[in-house]
Amino acid sequence: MAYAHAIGSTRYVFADLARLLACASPRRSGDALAGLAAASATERVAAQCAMADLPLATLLAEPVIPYEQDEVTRLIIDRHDPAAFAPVAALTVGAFRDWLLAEEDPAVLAALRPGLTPEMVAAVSKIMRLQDLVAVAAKCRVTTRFRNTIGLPGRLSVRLQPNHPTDDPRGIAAATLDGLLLGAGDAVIGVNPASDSLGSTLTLLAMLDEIRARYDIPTQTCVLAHVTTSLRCIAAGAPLDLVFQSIGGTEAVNRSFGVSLTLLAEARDAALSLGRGSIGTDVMYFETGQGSALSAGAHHGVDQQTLEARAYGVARAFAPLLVNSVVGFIGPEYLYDGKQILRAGLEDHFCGKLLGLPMGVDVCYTNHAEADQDDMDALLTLLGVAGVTYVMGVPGADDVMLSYQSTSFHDALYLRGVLGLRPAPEFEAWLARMGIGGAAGGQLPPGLAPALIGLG
Amino acid sequence: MAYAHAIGSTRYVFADLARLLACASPRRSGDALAGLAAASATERVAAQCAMADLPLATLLAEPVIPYEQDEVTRLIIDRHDPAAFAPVAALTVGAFRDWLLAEEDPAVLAALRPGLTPEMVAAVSKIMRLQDLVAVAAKCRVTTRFRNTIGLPGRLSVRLQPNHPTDDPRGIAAATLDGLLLGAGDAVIGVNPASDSLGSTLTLLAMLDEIRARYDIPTQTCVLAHVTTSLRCIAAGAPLDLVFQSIGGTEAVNRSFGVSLTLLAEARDAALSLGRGSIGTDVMYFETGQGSALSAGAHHGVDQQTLEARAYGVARAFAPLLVNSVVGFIGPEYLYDGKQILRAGLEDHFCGKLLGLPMGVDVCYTNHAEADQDDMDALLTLLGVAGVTYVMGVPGADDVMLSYQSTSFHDALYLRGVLGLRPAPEFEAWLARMGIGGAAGGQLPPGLAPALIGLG
Amino acid sequence: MAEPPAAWRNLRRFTQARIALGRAGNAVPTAAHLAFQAAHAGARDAVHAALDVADLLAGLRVAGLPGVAVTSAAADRGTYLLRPDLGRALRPQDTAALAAAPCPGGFALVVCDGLSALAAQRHAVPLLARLGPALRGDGLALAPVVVAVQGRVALGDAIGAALQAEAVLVLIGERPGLSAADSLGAYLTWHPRAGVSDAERNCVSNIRPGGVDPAAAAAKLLWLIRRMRALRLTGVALKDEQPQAPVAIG
Amino acid sequence: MAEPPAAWRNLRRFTQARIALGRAGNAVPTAAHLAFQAAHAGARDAVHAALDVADLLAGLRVAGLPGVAVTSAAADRGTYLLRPDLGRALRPQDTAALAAAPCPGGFALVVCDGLSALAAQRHAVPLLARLGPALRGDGLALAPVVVAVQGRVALGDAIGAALQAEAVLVLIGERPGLSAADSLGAYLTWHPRAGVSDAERNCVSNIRPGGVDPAAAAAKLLWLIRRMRALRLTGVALKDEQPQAPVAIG
Ligand code: B12
Ligand code: B12
Repeated sequence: MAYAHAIGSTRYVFADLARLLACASPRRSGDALAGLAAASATERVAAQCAMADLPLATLLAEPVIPYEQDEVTRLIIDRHDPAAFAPVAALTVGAFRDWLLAEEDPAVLAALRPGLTPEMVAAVSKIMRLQDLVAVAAKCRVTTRFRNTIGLPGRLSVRLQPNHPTDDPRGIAAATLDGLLLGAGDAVIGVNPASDSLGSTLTLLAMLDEIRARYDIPTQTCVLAHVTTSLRCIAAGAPLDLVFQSIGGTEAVNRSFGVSLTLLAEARDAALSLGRGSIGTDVMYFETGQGSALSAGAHHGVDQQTLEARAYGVARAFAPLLVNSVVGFIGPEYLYDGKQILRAGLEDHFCGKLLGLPMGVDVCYTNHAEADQDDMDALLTLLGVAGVTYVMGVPGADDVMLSYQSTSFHDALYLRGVLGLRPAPEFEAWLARMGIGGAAGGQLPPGLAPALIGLG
Repeated sequence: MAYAHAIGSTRYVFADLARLLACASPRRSGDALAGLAAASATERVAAQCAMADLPLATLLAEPVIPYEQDEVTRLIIDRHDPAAFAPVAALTVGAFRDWLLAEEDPAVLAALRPGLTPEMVAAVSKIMRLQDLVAVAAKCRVTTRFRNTIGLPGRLSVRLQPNHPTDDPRGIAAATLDGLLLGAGDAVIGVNPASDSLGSTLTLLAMLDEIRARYDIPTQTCVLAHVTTSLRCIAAGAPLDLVFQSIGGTEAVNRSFGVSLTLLAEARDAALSLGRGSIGTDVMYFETGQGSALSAGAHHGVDQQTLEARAYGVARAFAPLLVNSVVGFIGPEYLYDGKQILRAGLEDHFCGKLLGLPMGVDVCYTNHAEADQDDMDALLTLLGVAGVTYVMGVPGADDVMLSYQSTSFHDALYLRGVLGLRPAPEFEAWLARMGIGGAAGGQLPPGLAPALIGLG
Repeated sequence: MAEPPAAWRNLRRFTQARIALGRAGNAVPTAAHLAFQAAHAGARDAVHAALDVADLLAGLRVAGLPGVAVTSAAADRGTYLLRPDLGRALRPQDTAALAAAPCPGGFALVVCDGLSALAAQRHAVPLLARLGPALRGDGLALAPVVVAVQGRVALGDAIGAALQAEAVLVLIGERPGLSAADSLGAYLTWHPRAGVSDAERNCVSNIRPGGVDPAAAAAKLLWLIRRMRALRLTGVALKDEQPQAPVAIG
Repeated sequence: MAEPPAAWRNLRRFTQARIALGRAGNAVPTAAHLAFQAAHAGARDAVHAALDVADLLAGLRVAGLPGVAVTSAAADRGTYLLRPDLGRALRPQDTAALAAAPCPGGFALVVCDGLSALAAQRHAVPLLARLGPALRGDGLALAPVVVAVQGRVALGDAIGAALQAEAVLVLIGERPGLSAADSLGAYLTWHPRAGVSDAERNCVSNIRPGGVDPAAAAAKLLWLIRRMRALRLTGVALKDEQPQAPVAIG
């Protein structure tokens, strides 16, 4: 079906829902690359006006990718809960924005989740200003558990990301200790392995588990290998806490990542079978990012932000402990500069939270993008106000293996400092027990002696 | 004296202090227009490194504009207090940054003010990231008083800006009431007059005072006419609370504005003579903005951000109730886009606060700049975290007389909402008394009946 | 509450400002938000609209005011926006042409696109059609109206100097706003020459329907010009004391 | 504390990561902050460095590997950064040239600037000088090395297809980082053709001094290529199970 809206004497027509969603999206390089972006600012506003008038229910009735063609569409539609949807079922997208801004009870927002589809949250995000994305996300509470409690109000967790270009266990251990001493690591201690080697992955899993045990840290560890590698490690009896996987918003992009819904379910079952969580059973860790589907030629003419929301539709089917958008990581062909990264980061966080996910954001940029540390400070601070669940902690903000800049341990301290945020409660107690964050003196806390983890 | 720093095999030389300050400035169109900007990112970093190594005291010893040529330089140097400067007198600019970030006691920061010069705070701001500008400013407390208390911790005030293209008193009254009903007006109810007419200024002064009296609002009013017009109004016996004036950072730019230090002192004395403040005697309101000196050919080869800090040096000599930078107002030839406006807004706020001023920021942009509402939301939120004293409140963010976009009454509510900030205490009590902000119902609070101010 | 109570909405009749918008939480409701976005897109386009110089000259001619066209040293809109210095300078050939037909001791009139070609296009002729004859009636010698593109206010100084005029009045498009994209500003400068500061000018602003209408603006400018000639200066020392009908309020 | 205690600083010997930086309040101290800024300026320049194709071809020749040069459909760096689709496509004349001298069933080698010309310039020849002879020893027919500018990983698919090769190895410059601007990636693809997905490739990354040195990378790739030929596939189904020396920790 076609949609239209007139501005002044010009009537703008949008051939179908996908086209309308794309034209209503704030400007970004990826949609231009895909040939989907609005041609002018006025056309964009026209699309936003048409979008505002669209009944929310249409987004359920007219899937942007056909049910028959795509298992992600099927997942979204099959799991939609009409009873939960009822409170907003009669609203237009524009009225839904007003409703979200006016609603003050987090419980009401939470109850809505099973009734919302990714397309609905993407649509409403497109007619929101940054401040709307912040204000509504700040009202969403999502809490998850494995060995600690993530996502409580007033808390900010940090993924400790101690990567090393050769996966050297001592290098990774040193960076891990650095992060712990700066209060990071309550979301997860998670290493991106440089190599895809099974042997090296097993070594890292054992080493991380040993650090955690030696220092007695109430957190979880993860090696962010491909899910098939993680399955092999589980089979080999490795001490694996969380299964990681990059996912996207279409069946085809997931195929290009070598995964499917079936494979993810299998991996989750395998991880659950290990029973390693002490206070919870949220065992999955997902990463997403606008642009991946287009890059894989798997976007079906749908804009990248709507597809990103669909990736959250995938994630929420697997009760993840952590989800994050790697927003500035994929490159300038999808998000050109600091402005586009900032907007996308807040959209992603908003969409994920509204759908009920424990959303973190990798506040980051690459050196081929038009962005810098100031842009990151802006996004980081805005996300803090929006109640982001966790951010990355990379030594000095420079990932020496992935070659991009993310947030540092210090950045997380800044954010906790200016906004009065605290770590996950179990981790906070551990930090206090270890004597981290108190008067520093000239000594490391004895409980964190480097020798304990083989860094004599 | 020349300054230099090598990066890799290239040695970058900066002919003098003004050149060093300019090259160390983050990129902005105005410095490029003036021919003062660093030629490359690497040259900029080299200047920042040389700046970091510079003793703070050099910035006092080597004025960027000669003492003999400029009354602003004389003001800065004559009022410098070496005793207050002592705690940081031995530091370099780089060490001063570290000191500012580490110091946790607001009283220590406040005690330093008379020892700091505008050039010192400008210099250190140039080697700071956005997060540093936020974190340090958030530790500065500046409180001022006239009929209420502005700048207390945890508070955010709003200038109500009810402009009208023909200065129509009823139009202005209607916009004022709109703002009051949305909780704005505790910083000042301040009208920019469209015309420079003495008669019209007198009319507006009388009308604003009447609204204030009828509704019994604990706030102050202002017509932002030229200081010479305000002097005429005082002489004519008008009920004038605050004297407004645009100021800049050199004697010559002030001359182009038709003002001098002597004239400002005279105006302050005249306003004080009226004795209208109920709880305080802070009677001056100043506006500033990067680029004005360059525009007037009055910049002496000094970069616009350093000159902006010097404008604060002027302001603080007159114990103002309010100061604000109109950061995005002057135009893209000085601050090109959202990114440059964002950075400059936080620099201005930081410099003003560190020097002890009650800094507000006009979070705004013009339609010939590359900026939009999202950029404003970002700056507004960051300023909120940085503890901005006040922001503007313009109906629907659209100033129908000045033709630019500033923050709306709603924007201020957003910021108070997400950060838990409250209005000035006296005004907060008045809002409660009037029944504003409570359950709205279908009625206006009777104490605010439009008929009371002639809008029957 | 999305919609405010009627007594609040009724305030809208007093001003075009965006008042009584209602609330969605703390935010502006969707309809008002999108109306704002549309206005922003329109205002951005208005900045880039070009002045139809021929049409303007024709209009002036009809009003009995001959005109000549010049271009500032800013070659295009992109340059104009970033280089106010160029927008204040005449191209050498234009300086020469103006200097070749001076109007010593006369009064120079300039119409300039500034930031809104629309404003100059719409309101300059109606204003000058009233002001021109009045000035002539006062015995002033009027130089041909100079229609300038890509100009700033201070371009009038260069023009006035080249014409050897006693004073110059620059009508210039003000920055387009969301609610009016065609607002005209008028700047009056005694003794135009290089290096005049803004403290030495007077300004009448917001000339447009809904603002100061061209007739009122012409009357105001006539008052200011007469006073200027009496005092032999413009700027902060020349105060607008034109008597006004008192407006009652309260 | 600006400087952390010695036991903390000592950790630096285990990694090049920016650890033990100390603190200024919650922030990184000035020196570390500015070092970071300088590295950022350098890395941004590295993105724009150009590949010296002639020099690279000469190096390959010395290593006994003849080469040919091609350019992707992305005409310049600006286009390259925004148009990955063009970086994955050959220009028609290059496709024709390669197809004119095919290597049916052989093994294609591609060296590509990618995001770091420096990486390709420095590490491709040392790596191929080891890998090439080993592959020949395994009996593989090597096509001439294709040196490609403005290329993406999937450009190898087009090259491999044009050459009718059984498999293709693309050595490509990885995005420059603050601590290393010359990191090389190696992507191995069985049965190259249009539409191969990344799930059907294997990758060896971080090839550089301080990362995986070219000799180790060559050994790893040799292992993967042998396994690929045994399984007749690449991608997630081909796991790197090359035995490794166990590293003790704890
Ligand atoms: C950007 C990136 C991504 C992006 C891809 C962006 C896009 N355009 O679609 C995202 C976030 C989606 C991603 C996902 C994954 N990535 Co990745 N990625 C990178 C990164 C940082 C840069 C790639 C690059 O610039 N290449 C060079 C440019 C010039 O060429 P290009 O044609 O644009 O690049 C293509 C390939 O790099 C490809 N790609 C990206 N990742 C991977 C991973 C594998 C195994 C393969 C075969 C291809 C591939 O995506 C690009 C577009 O097609 C590299 C590390 C690095 N510094 O190079 C890791 C890297 C290649 N990825 C890695 C991994 C493990 C993955 C995942 C398998 C993680 C997971 N568990 O799901 C997934 C799935 C990859 C897949 N099969 O598609 C590893 C590979 C390790 C190894 N030795 O095999 C690397 C080395 C990083 C790391 N050490 O963790 N990745
Ligand atoms: C930008 C601006 C400023 C900027 C100037 C920026 C710069 N480049 O230096 C700043 C913030 C510094 C400023 C200061 C003041 N301004 Co002012 N300003 C404007 C604004 C919004 C736009 C100007 C514009 O775009 N002009 C058109 C472009 C194309 O030409 P331009 O050559 O770039 O513009 C020049 C002039 O506009 C001049 N200028 C700016 N303000 C004023 C004021 C007066 C009285 C004069 C003669 C010239 C002048 O500055 C520009 C550079 O030289 C106008 C309102 C409007 N919408 O037009 C108000 C406006 C012109 N300013 C006004 C006023 C009152 C002032 C102040 C006197 C306020 C005060 N109490 O100190 C000061 C001092 C002015 C002076 N003598 O220099 C009034 C004039 C009222 C009147 N009828 O006289 C206006 C109409 C706004 C208002 N109603 O409040 N202003």
